[in-house]
Amino acid sequence: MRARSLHILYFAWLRERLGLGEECLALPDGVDSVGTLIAWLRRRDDRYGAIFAEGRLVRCAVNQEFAGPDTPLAAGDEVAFFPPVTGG
Amino acid sequence: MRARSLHILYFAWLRERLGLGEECLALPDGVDSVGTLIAWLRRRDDRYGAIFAEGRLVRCAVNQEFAGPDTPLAAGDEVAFFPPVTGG
Amino acid sequence: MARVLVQDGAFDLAAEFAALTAGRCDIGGVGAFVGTVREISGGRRLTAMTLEHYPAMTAAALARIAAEAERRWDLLGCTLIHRIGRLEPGAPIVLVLAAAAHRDAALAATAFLIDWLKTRAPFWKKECFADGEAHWVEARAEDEAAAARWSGEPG
Amino acid sequence: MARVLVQDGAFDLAAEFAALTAGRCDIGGVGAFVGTVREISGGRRLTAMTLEHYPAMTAAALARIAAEAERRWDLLGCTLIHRIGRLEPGAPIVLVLAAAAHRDAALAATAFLIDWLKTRAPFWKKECFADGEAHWVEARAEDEAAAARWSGEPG
Repeated sequence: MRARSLHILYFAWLRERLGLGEECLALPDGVDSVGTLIAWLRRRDDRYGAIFAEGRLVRCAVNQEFAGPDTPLAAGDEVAFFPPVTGG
Repeated sequence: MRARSLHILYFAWLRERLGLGEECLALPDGVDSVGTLIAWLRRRDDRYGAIFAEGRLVRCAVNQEFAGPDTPLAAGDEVAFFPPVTGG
Repeated sequence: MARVLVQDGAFDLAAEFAALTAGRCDIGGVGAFVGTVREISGGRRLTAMTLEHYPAMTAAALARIAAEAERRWDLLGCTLIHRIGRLEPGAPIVLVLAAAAHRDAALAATAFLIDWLKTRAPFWKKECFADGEAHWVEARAEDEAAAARWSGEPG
Repeated sequence: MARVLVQDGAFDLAAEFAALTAGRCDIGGVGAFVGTVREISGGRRLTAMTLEHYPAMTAAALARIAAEAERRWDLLGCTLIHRIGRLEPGAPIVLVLAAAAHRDAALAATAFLIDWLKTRAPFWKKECFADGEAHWVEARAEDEAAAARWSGEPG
């Protein structure tokens, strides 16, 4: 069920490198913040390891607000990962 | 002859108080600068005395360039007197 | 009060100016900025730029940026329009308008809005070059510095 | 390179923007400012404003102001249009456009152009009030201070 999952979105080069624009994920054990989610994703698969290895270039939003590693996560949240913005 | 005269223009409240937008004047003896012209005009007529008594509020251009009291004058010049500009 | 739009198509500068000022006699000045696609980037010829965004977040992010401008200056209205999708060289990308009783507020708010938009709104540009290569534009330190100018209070 | 106009009628913002940018792919940003007539001045209701100028001097003065902006910033074009005659509340008075490869130059030049225009171009405003009184607007110390900001070099 979506409400018990994280909805994760990827934009720009993250989306292209993963070959994935979004995914739903049952909240893994031990994941309670953006930082712990990133650590979990890096262990999950080399492709995630690759994009988050360039961690300083990845920004995050939780429920459409800019977030940091300490921002808490709960089931039902929408988490987005993207490069620093370049609009305008 | 115009070429031997000063052509003097007045704008905004100077024009209205003098009741005069422009005039031609044979270059008077002793007038060789904006400052000496103003002194001559003030002696000429009370109306000029009144507008130039508020001298700090009067600006000048000679041949369409902003000028000061020391700017030299010669026959044929166009001299304009006006308040500080308020366009834009 | 702000008008915020994200759209594929071109914006109509005159219509936006008219919408911002229609029927108002309290505006003394309107500042504006239009960003356009440059053909040469990093010495190479661009064929197009593609703009991606985060739809669920974009309008709210732009509205927050506009609200912050309205908090800092006495604005009588502002407009933020950002295009997405494929844009060719010369095409307008972004429009900022800010109206105020006095020009200093209108012009400062215009600069603030584009500076914050460039660093706080979820848009990403991909450049496609004539040689077939394509890459995602990297954020510029100059843009961060420009946005950081506004970290103090209004003025 | 600058387009400088003094006219009675309204200007066409979209047409001026198009004329400035037509066929160009080197422009990254265009800054703009439009000044408009406010209805309330000094707490009183204006019926109209009349703008007088010094015809033989105006175009040259505007061209000099534009040339100074072009000397200070890498501009790819600029436009200065000032209206004269009788203008009612809400009417646009003045248009400034400045195009550059980068937005900092475009926005700085826009602010510079309107600041210098307000203190160095031979225009005078007369306000006519609803109570029948009329007076010439006095120059504002704030405008002198704004223009004095630019007494240094570009930046």
